[in-house]
Amino acid sequence: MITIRYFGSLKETLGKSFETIDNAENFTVLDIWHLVNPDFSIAENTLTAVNMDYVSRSEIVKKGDEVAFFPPVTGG
Amino acid sequence: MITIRYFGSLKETLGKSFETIDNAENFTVLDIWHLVNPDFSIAENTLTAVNMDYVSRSEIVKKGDEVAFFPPVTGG
Amino acid sequence: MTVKIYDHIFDPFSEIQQFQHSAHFAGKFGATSIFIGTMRDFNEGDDVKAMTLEHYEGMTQKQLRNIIEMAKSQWHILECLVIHRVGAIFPNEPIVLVSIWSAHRAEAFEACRYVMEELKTHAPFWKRETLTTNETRWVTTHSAN
Amino acid sequence: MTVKIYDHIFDPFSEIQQFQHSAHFAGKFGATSIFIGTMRDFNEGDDVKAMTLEHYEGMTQKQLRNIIEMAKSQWHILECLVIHRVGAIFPNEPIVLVSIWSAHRAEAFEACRYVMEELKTHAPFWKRETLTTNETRWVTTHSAN
Repeated sequence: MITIRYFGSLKETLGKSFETIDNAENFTVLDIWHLVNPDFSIAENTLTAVNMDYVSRSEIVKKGDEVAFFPPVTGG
Repeated sequence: MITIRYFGSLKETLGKSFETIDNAENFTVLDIWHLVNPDFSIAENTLTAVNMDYVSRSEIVKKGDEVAFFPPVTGG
Repeated sequence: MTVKIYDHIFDPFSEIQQFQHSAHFAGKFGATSIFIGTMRDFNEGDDVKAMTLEHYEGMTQKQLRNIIEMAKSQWHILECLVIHRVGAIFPNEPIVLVSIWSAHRAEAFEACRYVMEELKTHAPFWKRETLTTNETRWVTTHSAN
Repeated sequence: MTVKIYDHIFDPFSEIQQFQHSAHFAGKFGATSIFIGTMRDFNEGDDVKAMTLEHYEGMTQKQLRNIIEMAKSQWHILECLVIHRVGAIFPNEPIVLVSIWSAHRAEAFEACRYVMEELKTHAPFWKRETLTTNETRWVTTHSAN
């Protein structure tokens, strides 16, 4: 199982904050986006993390990973 | 009258913190040093102020001025 | 080094005092550089009455600890305290505190600035502000405050 | 802007709080950059038990005000508080406090650092330290703390 999380305005745009998928062998972060969001192209400034570390969209996701998509951060 | 003040280690080296002189028409800061401290050459790093503003040693001192000589500052 | 995420208001000065009091570095630090980010009542030309700070629980702490480790690898830091608010925040309330203790001032200044800049660009927080008109909007531009 | 010279110990944090409380800029400042210089119990490889800070009364205040004016001409500063000790100081006691309030963080950071660097090189203070051996000596090298 792979966990997928969304934050900030992206969570509202997609209308979801959390989902899981089971069969995503050798998928990249970008492949997963296309699989679960077929109707939405990923915005250029969307950031991606796997297991709470920033990764590029070409990162391969493994079973048990937590993938996150979110807009540019605005803390501080 | 011109007031002359010394601070920090210079005050101890010279054994005085304060003195006044009366007749120093058109003297520079350096001239005044030589007048009142004939036995001491001025150290290269000695700083000079007139009326509480930093000045060069060639600054002309006027009647009523307060001249100060002191070593490099070490506050903060 | 200590990282705290608060969902309630905090007093940055009593936090620093408590931390400094409990830490075992009295006499060793010559320099403390502190930054406090505070909520303003205006942004992008509009009057703001409240803000909600969302974050990615877990990743926030991980990234903040990474940032501090990076700072420690570049400067000799004796101690570091980072506090960041989440949840509802109102004008004039502190949002973030970064405090760096070091023997010398250059290290403290540079490490404090580094941690703040990295936090701004890498810590997963998102601000949503409520204007005095009751309109709400996500803050999208990278804030300079 | 406020400049204070104290011949007694002070609490930098309650000073900042009082100043911030009395100032009329609540909601306007997004950034506070603070530097606190504290006396260490070591210097140049020796154990130090006390320090005496001499200054040039009057010139100190004049130079500190000049420095703040120079900072205000370079950055948009909302408020500035500078406090410096003179007289007898003991390890772990604060020597200097610089606090800058601004709308944005870059201004606060840069102005705070500028004021500290200028203070170090232009404010007429002289430190004399007493080692644990009871030997006293003037601090002559430009301190990095």
